[in-house]
Amino acid sequence: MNSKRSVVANAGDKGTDTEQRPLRARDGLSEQDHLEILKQLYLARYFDVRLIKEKRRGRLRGTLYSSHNQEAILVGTLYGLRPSDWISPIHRDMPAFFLKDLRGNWDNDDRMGMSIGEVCAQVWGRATAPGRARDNWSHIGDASKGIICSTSMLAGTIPVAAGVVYDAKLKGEDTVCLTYNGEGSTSQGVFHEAINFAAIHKLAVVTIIENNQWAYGTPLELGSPVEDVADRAKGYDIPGLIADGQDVLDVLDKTMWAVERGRAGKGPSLIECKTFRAYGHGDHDDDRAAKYRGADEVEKGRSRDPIAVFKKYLVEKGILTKAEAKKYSPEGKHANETTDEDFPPDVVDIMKKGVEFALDSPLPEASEATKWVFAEPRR
Amino acid sequence: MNSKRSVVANAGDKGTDTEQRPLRARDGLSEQDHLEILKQLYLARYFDVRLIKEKRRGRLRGTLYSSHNQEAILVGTLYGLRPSDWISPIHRDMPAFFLKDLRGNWDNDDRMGMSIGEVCAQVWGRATAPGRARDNWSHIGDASKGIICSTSMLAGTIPVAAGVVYDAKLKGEDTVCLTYNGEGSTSQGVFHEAINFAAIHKLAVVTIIENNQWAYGTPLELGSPVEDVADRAKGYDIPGLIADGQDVLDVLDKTMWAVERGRAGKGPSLIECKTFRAYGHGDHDDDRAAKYRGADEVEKGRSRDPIAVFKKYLVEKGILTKAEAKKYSPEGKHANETTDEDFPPDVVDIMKKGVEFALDSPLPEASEATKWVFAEPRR
Amino acid sequence: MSAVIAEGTQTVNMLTAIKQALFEEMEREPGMVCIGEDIGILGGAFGVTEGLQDRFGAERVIDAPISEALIVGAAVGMSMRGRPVMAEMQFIDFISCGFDQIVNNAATMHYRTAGKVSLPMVIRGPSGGYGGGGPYHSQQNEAWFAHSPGLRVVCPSTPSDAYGLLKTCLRDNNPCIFYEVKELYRKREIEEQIPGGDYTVPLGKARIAREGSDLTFVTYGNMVYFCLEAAVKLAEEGIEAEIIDLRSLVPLDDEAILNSIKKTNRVIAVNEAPMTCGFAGEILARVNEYAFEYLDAPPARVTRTDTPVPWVKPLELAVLPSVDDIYEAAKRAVNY
Amino acid sequence: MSAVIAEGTQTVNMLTAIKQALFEEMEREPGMVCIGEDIGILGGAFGVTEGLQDRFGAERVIDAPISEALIVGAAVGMSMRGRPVMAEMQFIDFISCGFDQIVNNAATMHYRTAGKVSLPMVIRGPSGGYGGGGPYHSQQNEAWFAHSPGLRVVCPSTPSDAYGLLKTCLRDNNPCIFYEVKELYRKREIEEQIPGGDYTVPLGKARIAREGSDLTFVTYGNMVYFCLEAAVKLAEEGIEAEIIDLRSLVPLDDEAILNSIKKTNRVIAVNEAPMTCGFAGEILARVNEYAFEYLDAPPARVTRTDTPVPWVKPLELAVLPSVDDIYEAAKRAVNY
Ligand SMILES: Cc1ncc(C[n+]2csc(CCOP(=O)(O)OP(=O)(O)O)c2C)c(N)n1
Ligand SMILES: Cc1ncc(C[n+]2csc(CCOP(=O)(O)OP(=O)(O)O)c2C)c(N)n1
Ligand SMILES: [Mg+2]
Ligand SMILES: [Mg+2]
Repeated sequence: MNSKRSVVANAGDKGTDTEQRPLRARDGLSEQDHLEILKQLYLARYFDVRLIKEKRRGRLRGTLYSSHNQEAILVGTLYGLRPSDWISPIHRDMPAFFLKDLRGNWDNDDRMGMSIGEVCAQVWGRATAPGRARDNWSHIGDASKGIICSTSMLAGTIPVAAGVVYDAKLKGEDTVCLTYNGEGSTSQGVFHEAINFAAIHKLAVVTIIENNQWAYGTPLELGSPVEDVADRAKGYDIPGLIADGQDVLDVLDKTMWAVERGRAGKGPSLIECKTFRAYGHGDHDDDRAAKYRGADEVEKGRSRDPIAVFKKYLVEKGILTKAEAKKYSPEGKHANETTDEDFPPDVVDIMKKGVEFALDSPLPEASEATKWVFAEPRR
Repeated sequence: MNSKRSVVANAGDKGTDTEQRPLRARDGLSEQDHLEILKQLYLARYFDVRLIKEKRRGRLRGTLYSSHNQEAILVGTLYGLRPSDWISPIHRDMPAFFLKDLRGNWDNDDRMGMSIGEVCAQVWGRATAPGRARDNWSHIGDASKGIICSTSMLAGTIPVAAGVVYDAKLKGEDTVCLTYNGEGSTSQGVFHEAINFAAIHKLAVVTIIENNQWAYGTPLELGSPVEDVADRAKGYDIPGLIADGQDVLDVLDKTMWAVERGRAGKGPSLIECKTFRAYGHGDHDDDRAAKYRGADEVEKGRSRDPIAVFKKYLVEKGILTKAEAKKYSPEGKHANETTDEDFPPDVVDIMKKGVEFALDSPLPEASEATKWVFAEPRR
Repeated sequence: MSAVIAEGTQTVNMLTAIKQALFEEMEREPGMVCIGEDIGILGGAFGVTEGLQDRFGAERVIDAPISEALIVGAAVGMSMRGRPVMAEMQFIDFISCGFDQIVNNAATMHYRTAGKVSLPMVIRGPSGGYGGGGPYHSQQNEAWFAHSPGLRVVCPSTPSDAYGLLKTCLRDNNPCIFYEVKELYRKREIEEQIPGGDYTVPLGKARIAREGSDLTFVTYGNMVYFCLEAAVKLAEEGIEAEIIDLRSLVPLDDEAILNSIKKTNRVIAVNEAPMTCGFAGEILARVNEYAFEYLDAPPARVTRTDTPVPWVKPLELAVLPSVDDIYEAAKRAVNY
Repeated sequence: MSAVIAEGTQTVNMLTAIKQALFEEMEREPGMVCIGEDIGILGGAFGVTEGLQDRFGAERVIDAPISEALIVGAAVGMSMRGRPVMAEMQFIDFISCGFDQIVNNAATMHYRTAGKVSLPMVIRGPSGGYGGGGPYHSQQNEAWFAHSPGLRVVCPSTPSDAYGLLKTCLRDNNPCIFYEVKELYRKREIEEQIPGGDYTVPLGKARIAREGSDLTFVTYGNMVYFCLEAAVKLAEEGIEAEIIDLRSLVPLDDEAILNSIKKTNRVIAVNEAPMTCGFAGEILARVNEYAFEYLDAPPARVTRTDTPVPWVKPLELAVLPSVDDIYEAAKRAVNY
């Protein structure tokens, strides 16, 4: 089973629409924004690294679907959002839940989401988790925070996103909803039904496809006849952009283009972010993945660490000196090889506080198990 | 609700593939083939006309989904098939069940399907119907006849077609399966799942879309963001052809192109046949349809009767004289306005025998109602 | 084209009662949205939503693509932001195409968010056999949903119950599957006046459709009328059957069932769905649990055979419960 | 990488037994095809199909896209031409995404074609709770399918039953939903030798997992072991429970249930699915119908509460049946 899959190296610019691209979102970023974005990349990485280690030590239940090597997608898609915007992250997107809340100054809007403490509480299965740990890991959400609580069923949040945006539109709001999906999930029927509806009603649903080339043990070419999953967009006459998933600013540019287009009432977009899954599908799959994926493929796929790519850019732009860029260097390292010294202290500290919050939190009580099956009537 | 829908007038040639088109299938037709095709068009029309009248007189149970004005699609798609090929007609395709069995000389192959008597037995709910009338009207099939028995759930036979062709491929057979669908049905999730799979495995599934501009009471633009439903093909990088659904030879050409392509192992195609629904969705909807569709639209949509279009061609080609062409002229007439004199006597006779067979057949017995829930083990 | 009927002045059929409830709730809740196939321009396959789009506009009365999973999922998205949604299945049989979104997403959202998100949504659609619909236009598939915790499951049998329960469900904060027996839509004999005022019917309260002392029929939907007919036959023999019309299956009025059995000591559960794991079986299971000591005869059920619903009349009638089936089950119970 | 074990020479766990059956049937039926997500290159999420693609090739062991409806529909298409098909659901929970194709298409094909078309297909997948899987990796949703006429529904509890029943189902000519309790896949205590020869287990025959005279547990899957544990506790008090492991729910071995109740006069049905309209309820309903006169105590059931299965341990255990729940229900029955 050898493939000619395009990996991140070929990521380019491609869209099915012919509308002119607006100014690049990156042009509006201040120096502080750049540093904030770097910090968020570190934090996303550190969160994952820390959990991988906890998991190895047997301290966590459930499965960890590492977002290692895919962090630029999360940071880049979220950085430009407004508080009123919605998201629906899935299994590989754990950092998204708190990244939505890390305040940048993009567009002078505050954003909102969950605190890192709440997300840690979820991972550790505590009562302070957003859903009191009734479902695992990424299955959390809260309407008041603009986050759809997903089920396990892949692509299942896209119709919900369409409903959220339809609702907002009726209220005269210009809310955008970003849904996250693996390339494998684009084969689900409901993906088609929902994007079709969003296209008909010009709903600002932006479907982010993290094309990491593998869906569990199934390579792209067995899940999709098109190498560029962005081509799925053509069936609906909506833009299908390809972003370099390793380049946070390319992801930001393309996301914000689609987001602003959506806000302007022009409808949904699909953004394929080319990337590569660093480890196994979940932590339980690391050993097998080492067998079903060639070492070459893995090496090549991990060769453009998003932290390295962004740092290089910052140095070129003169925002960081070479020495500053070198100071904290988790890039290119396996999670197990990194130490806290590889990360900025404030990042380590944010996570530390999150974990502390979780560990200080009580477990849910058995007595609440039959609560909240039904809600009280509206009135 | 006014629309800029393309109606049959704009039907053109369009495909997503760049492969060269083979010789036109029509070029291989003998004079006799042409006359046979005309006969089949008459027969399809007469079958429908007769049933419309029976229905009005209250002699039939269930709903009649008229194929009036769409007959060229059925005749054109079926005329070139081989005995080993499969089809899965749906509600609006009743004549397909027996047209598959009317012997033409295309490619010197015999074809097979159901007899018109069996189909009539189905309509009249008799025990001689292929499924002993356990489900209604178009819900009949038989593996031995290469016909998938559909459920009511639209697009639900496409995955089955993929399975049929996969099975044949494994056996080294070059079977093609044609599935029939309305344009409205292309919004079902399973449509996407099945075509995606067929495209991945290069299965000879040819999806015929009868785009008659309306799905029950819903116009095309509320069911699809693309005016040319053929564009759905682009998401799978498969050919999406547009045929003039009023022109039996255009349908034949494009179908046979896709069929031969499929036989050659190059995978599935989608063929959108532009047409227009002559009456209401079903006979129960005729009165309402007259309200929700403008008279102009209906008049325009019915302005190119497939029998007239084909006759004109035959006269131009010198196969029919003008006088011969005029002799039997149901074209352009409402079913209720036609009489048996509008049809060739052999056509009337074929149908007459079919109806007789039905009426001579017994009703299924109540005692068989609980039979065939389960099959006997294979051995 | 108004569906509004002057209060309490005329008798209406069930279809009109449902239409009326929809119009009134759309009026009352300016945020409410309806979504479904052909519900707008056409006014619905059965005409339940006729005039609704004219009155409330195409944004609030959405003609959806033929995409049941989308319809349910979008209803979840809208309702999770507080907007009441009515989602129509053109026939309740097609609910299978949106099944995952219902049982795994809608049903469990409140639970999974520990009460933070509620979904005021009603999925309603025409159901039931006896009309010659065949396997895909005859289903009463309520048991699938009764077995999926987090859903209300409702099936009224009279115009005023349909009216009052639909209102209650639309004002509830939970996803609901609302079965409308299509054979009852236009049934003349059951036309009635809708009580005036802001009439609603509570969930989880059964209705005594007939009082009796000798045995209890527990049923709902169209089967209420079959039981009534059987009861007339039984009465001729001096056997007085009580009929409990459950109206809502989830929540279920266990108390009404228990009270009746205390009196009659015999119970027959009737549903038109297949036997195995159907709701009639659930009634029997519960009766065992809380009324065993009051039983003078084995609790029994009358249901469809475990087959699809065939199209042709003699077969359709052979698999669906008949008045005779019910009558005979009752006789067996009484003669036990 | 062969899964083939020397006949009858070693004990195997349930997962190996199932794998073995698959290998042997693929060998025996050169036409047989397997289709599912990640079953080929990966060898399945749980490794059930490990080595299968190496041995039989990618054409017969298909790595499908994440498209459950396609998987089922394609299996229908292949099997309607006589080809036996095993379709895997990665977790049985995801079967909801292929629901329509199962209940409306596969289940009824034989019926609708008046016996002309048969579908030799088995849909199998890992099921059940107690593993901390949360709402979407813990389901035992067999009742949905037991309520959908035309499907075999099977759930074995021992390696040799899994082996013998999977073979029977693959050789049957009907669509089958085959539940593999994942908590039993690698359970050491239940490892056993697979009988030699062409060993199969018939459908519709229950297994007596324990003989007893005082009450009958009717159950299947993982609950068999919970009942066994409860039986040990009960035995300490001199109460001897008989345990009927149904193995196949459709068809059901009513006779075995009846015979046991004739002896014990008390019955407790146990399933780990939600209570309402679950299979335990179905057992109670049937018991009423054919064993009422033998009952000395109300038939009872022990089930999951009518909730999803929550993730965190204390909550998960609170909603699922426990050995204590079963023990107490038995005591109540005995002390009635
Ligand atoms: C409907 C459904 N089917 C199957 C699964 C099991 N499953 C979980 S993740 C996964 C692979 C997903 O691949 P992809 O969408 O590419 O995302 P990635 O894990 O690569 O980020 C599968 C098959 C599921 N969650 N939902
Ligand atoms: C899954 C599903 N949903 C809804 C229906 C009800 N229904 C039957 S035909 C129809 C309209 C079909 O329109 P189209 O596909 O364009 O075919 P046409 O009738 O125009 O030929 C609808 C909604 C159905 N049969 N199946
Ligand atoms: Mg992937
Ligand atoms: Mg149409």
